[in-house]
Amino acid sequence: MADLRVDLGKFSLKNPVMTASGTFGYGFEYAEFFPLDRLGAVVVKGITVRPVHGNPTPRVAEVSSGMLNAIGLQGPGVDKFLHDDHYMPFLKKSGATVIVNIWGKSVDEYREVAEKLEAEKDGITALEINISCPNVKEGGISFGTNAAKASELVAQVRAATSIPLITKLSPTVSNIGEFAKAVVDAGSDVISLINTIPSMAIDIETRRPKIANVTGGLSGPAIKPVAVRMVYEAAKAVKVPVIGMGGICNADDAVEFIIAGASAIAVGTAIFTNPMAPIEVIDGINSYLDRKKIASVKELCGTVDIRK
Amino acid sequence: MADLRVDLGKFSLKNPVMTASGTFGYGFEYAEFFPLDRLGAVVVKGITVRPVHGNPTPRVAEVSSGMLNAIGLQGPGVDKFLHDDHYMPFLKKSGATVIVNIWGKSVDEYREVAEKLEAEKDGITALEINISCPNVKEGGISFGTNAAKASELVAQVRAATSIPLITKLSPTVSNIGEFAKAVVDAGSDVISLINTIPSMAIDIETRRPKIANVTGGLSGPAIKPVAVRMVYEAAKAVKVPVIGMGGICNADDAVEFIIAGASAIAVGTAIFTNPMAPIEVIDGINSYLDRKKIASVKELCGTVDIRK
Amino acid sequence: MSHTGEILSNEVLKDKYCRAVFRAPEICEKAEPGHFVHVMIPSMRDRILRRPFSICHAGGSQLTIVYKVVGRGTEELSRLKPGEKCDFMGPLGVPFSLPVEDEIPVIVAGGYGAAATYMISERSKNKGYLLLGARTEKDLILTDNYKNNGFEVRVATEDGAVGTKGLVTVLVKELLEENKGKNLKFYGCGPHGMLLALGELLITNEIDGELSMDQMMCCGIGACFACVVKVKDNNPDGWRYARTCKEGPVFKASDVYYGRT
Amino acid sequence: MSHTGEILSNEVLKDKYCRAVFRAPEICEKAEPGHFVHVMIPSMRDRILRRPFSICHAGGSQLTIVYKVVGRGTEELSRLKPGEKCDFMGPLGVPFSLPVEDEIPVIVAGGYGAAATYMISERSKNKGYLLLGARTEKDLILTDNYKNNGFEVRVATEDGAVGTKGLVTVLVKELLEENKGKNLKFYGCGPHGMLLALGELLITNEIDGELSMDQMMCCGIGACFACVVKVKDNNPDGWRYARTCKEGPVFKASDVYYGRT
Ligand SMILES: Cc1cc2nc3c(=O)[nH]c(=O)nc-3n(C[C@H](O)[C@H](O)[C@H](O)COP(=O)(O)OP(=O)(O)OC[C@H]3O[C@@H](n4cnc5c(N)ncnc54)[C@H](O)[C@@H]3O)c2cc1C
Ligand SMILES: Cc1cc2nc3c(=O)[nH]c(=O)nc-3n(C[C@H](O)[C@H](O)[C@H](O)COP(=O)(O)OP(=O)(O)OC[C@H]3O[C@@H](n4cnc5c(N)ncnc54)[C@H](O)[C@@H]3O)c2cc1C
Ligand SMILES: Cc1cc2nc3c(=O)[nH]c(=O)nc-3n(C[C@H](O)[C@H](O)[C@H](O)COP(=O)(O)O)c2cc1C
Ligand SMILES: Cc1cc2nc3c(=O)[nH]c(=O)nc-3n(C[C@H](O)[C@H](O)[C@H](O)COP(=O)(O)O)c2cc1C
Ligand code: FES
Ligand code: FES
Repeated sequence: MADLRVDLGKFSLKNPVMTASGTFGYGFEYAEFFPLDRLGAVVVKGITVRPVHGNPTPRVAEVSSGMLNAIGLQGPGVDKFLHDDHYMPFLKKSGATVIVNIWGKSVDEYREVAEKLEAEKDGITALEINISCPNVKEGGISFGTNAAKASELVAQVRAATSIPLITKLSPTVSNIGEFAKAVVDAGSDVISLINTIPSMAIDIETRRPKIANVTGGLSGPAIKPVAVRMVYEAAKAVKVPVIGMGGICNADDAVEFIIAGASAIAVGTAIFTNPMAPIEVIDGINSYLDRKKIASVKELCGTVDIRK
Repeated sequence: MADLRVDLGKFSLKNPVMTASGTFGYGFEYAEFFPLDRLGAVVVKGITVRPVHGNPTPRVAEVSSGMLNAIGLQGPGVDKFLHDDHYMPFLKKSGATVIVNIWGKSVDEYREVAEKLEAEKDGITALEINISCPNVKEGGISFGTNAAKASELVAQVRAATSIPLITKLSPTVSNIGEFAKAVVDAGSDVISLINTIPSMAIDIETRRPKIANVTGGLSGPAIKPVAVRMVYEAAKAVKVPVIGMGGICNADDAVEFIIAGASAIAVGTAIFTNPMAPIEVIDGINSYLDRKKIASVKELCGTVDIRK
Repeated sequence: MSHTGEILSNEVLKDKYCRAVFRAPEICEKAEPGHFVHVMIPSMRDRILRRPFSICHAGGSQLTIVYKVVGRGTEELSRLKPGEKCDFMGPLGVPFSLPVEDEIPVIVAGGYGAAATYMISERSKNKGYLLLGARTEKDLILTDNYKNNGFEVRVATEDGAVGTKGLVTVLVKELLEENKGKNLKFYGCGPHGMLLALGELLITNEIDGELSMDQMMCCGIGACFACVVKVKDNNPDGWRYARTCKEGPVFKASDVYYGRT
Repeated sequence: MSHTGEILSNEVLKDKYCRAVFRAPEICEKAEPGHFVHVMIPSMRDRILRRPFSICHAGGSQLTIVYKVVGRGTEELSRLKPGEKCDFMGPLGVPFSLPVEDEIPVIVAGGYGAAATYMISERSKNKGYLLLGARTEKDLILTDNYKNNGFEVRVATEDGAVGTKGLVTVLVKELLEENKGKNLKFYGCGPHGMLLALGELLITNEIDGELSMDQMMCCGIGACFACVVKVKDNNPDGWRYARTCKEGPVFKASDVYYGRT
């Protein structure tokens, strides 16, 4: 039994496996599959200051080795999240380590969510700032692709809360390392990546986009090689821990991200295929470490061998 | 039988189906599969001013619904290309419409290649400037992600030749529309996209990158939704014709790109799976148009229906 | 929640409709009319999502689904042979409620909807009607099975080749006319447009009913918000998006939001 | 150039090695020792590249390949049943040249290399030697078949369980010692390191030979430059990258570049 604990600076996790925001609801929905406290952390769907309807349907489409989504951050809003039985109160009871993904249409909205969470931060291990949601036109994309705006956003959220901050980066940038540096300089304790890649699919019979929102974010195995590259580049660029995600389906995929430089990883789209995937990934990482006689998952992080 | 001719501004093609540079060699290699003059155009592998060894092996790796490559532009150099029997002389004899993809490590190198091709331009229908090859560290990526540098490059090549110019864009930018505009303003007659997406895969047994070059470009069905989105955005941004590529395997895929806004398309990685793919795509586009009672492929271009 | 089901038989029922029977005792035990299963079709590999199918019949350990071949997933499903296995999640969703007392069940279905509602005809103590709408004769399925369960079957086809020419709502109107004052309990399953038309018709006639609203699904258990439809709500907009996999697929006709925004 | 081959049989040969026989008359007609076929394995779907396999035997209309199960493709290949079909490109590449006059063929092989060179033992008019290297006994294949073709088989295993303990180059040195002055024609196929060692050894002994250099392939016909190895060249660097699929896989040992840059 290898040591699976990981250290993410201001906090640590019992193992490196989290769920990717938006693919695991609020935890509640998957609690009948496995105890939530087996996970490194539960990352909940993006929380906004007010309730959000989300986008019209169809919101998802299937593509080669992946899917597109434009859910549009439907959700209850932060107040309901904090107080309604099957959101935060349920998570607290479950014993899960909770990371709250937050999202807003403006710096103010982000700050407001952070303030409300700060006020009732008991049971919240970290906030993940989603600066990269490509689906909501009013701002998501501009924070995600403009390092100056992203820095300002992170600085404001930082000022609003003492909860450890993870900034989740968009893959739609030319130089992910620079971007990672910018948000770390602005006060982010950890960075996570990648979010989905803006994409499009068209029904050739109707000539309509397969997603009502026209474009949607690509996730799943199709994006894994892009994600591994970005995690590798980001981890080289910053000293803070990196959480990697994008197409992780099994322990081998997770190990690949860890070798590339991720301290922890998240399982997303694969949960739709196999709700037990996060647990199988935890067990599989352990087996890999045992087989390779590596005592702790920390030793594996960033060990990619690039000598020519 | 629908009218398959397409108009790309300064030149036109008998049908919209080209081969993607680097996946079809110099045409020669596929001539025993089908007559090259059946294609809209043959786009040859990137031609450089001097012969290039290319990268060490492994140069390719397979991933979910795609592959990574870092060939590193191995090739004979422009002089040999123009004069050695089985390059340009062979293509001329074959009756193929020829587009020459060009690449260099500096603006000067690009310009030199263009000058040499200009001097013997008989039989060359267009040049495709590859500003986006992500594999050769000395410059490729910086033209591809810096609109000012790309503009300067295009302007210099423009000054060196009267051959129609296609600029092939990198997908690694935040705003593909702006980028497309910049190169068109600099004198590009057509734009083509997307090139491969920089990616990485690691062998978890050896912890070595699966590509000797560490990173490689992702191509194949995995990138199709990203490519369709970028073609859609680029076609909206510029008035010149757009050539779309990225994961096209069959006629349905090609039709999807055309509906998104591509005037012509290129088949790349799919040729490795099925050498007859380009021909099947031509025939399939024709069948689609006939079935839909559309007289000409031009009518289909950019007809995606995005009313909400 | 996740079970492996071995295929016992998998055959063409009619034209593009197939019937697959699986050994899946745990699911059968809990299955109610309107429940669905979320199926991993092996051999897809480049397609990662499960496919949802209503439970058509659940007897002992044998689970039956009836599916129409419409794309990659259902095509590959149709090629599976006895002995091969699928992974199932289920039974999922909010089921139909069976008729009580003197309620006469009226099932209004289109396409595979006749399979999704079939267990009502098996389990309802009162006999009733199946009003089946289809584009052509080829989309009329299970009519004999319904008849064997004592249901009267009325049919409408758009081309008029069989039954009444036109939409199934014509049959609904006729039936309402015939059965004034009777305690009809309506059940609907079929294309979205048909269900909205049915729901509005019922509401106009001050009758409630239960509609099974099928949408593209990912998770199947309420976590991803892919599968929503509009339902009434007392927020300022008057509606909210409800997840058909968790809060549905069966909704009261009176809860569905028919506004066009 | 592209042909469809129906599987006639597909069975385990030994441990992880399998033998598949296809009906592929067009390929058999042209097949020579060292040629390969480039195979689309159906049912892969999320893996898009073909897989190259040397032709082990081509008799009449029956094409045989012997393959080791090492990953997704070969695993799926091993599951194909008689009657299923694969799409083939081939025969591809530059073949071995058969021994002429009094040349004694000496085949030096590792792993599946013994399959890739097997047609030499079938078609050479002179009998000779198979020097087979393997990690363990499990990797020794086709030895009886070579013997039946009149070849003397000598074996080296790294663990010494069978034959000489050590690398196959030990056997080569012994054989050279024994056969001084004889006209030996060397053929090599196996892991890259083994081939480089063999090539250098031959050159030191002023003998030439033919080496089949296998590399990861995409197109299989010289178009993509994925599959290169270094060969000598009279450019300033002294080497260039040659495509194993088109200019090889068989190269003269004297053409291969052994420099370490
Ligand atoms: C709760 C529920 C119950 C269902 N019950 C049945 C049933 O009993 N019998 C039956 O034949 N079909 C049923 N369906 C529809 C069935 O799920 C789809 O036909 C199937 O998923 C199509 O898969 P495909 O790969 O063959 O098609 P694809 O190639 O994926 O798509 C073909 C068409 O099917 C639609 N579709 C694809 N995936 C889904 C999905 N996950 N949900 C809904 N529509 C989809 C697409 O919009 C497209 O128009 C049900 C759907 C839901 C949501
Ligand atoms: C000209 C040639 C002839 C060959 N002849 C034979 C033969 O007769 N019998 C036999 O068992 N094998 C042969 N091989 C090797 C065979 O092609 C690979 O073992 C096979 O492609 C692996 O596929 P996979 O999906 O099972 O493995 P993967 O999961 O793709 O990879 C497993 C391992 O196989 C290697 N590999 C993968 N693809 C290729 C490829 N296209 N070319 C070379 N290596 C690869 C990878 O580097 C990896 O180490 C030959 C290869 C070449 C180039
Ligand atoms: C349906 C769906 C909803 C998502 N919602 C969110 C979200 O609310 N906030 C967020 O930061 N990321 C969201 N994501 C992105 C994922 O968290 C993850 O970054 C991405 O999907 C890549 O990982 P994967 O390939 O493992 O799914 C969502 C992804 C999917 C598929
Ligand atoms: C092996 C390989 C070599 C390539 N070489 C070149 C090249 O020399 N010049 C270039 O502009 N693009 C090159 N490309 C990119 C393709 O032309 C194309 O833009 C990309 O692969 C996306 O299309 P696809 O998914 O259909 O392959 C290459 C791609 C591959 C797979
Ligand atoms: S399918 Fe995920 S919420 Fe319904
Ligand atoms: S595999 Fe393409 S050149 Fe050899």
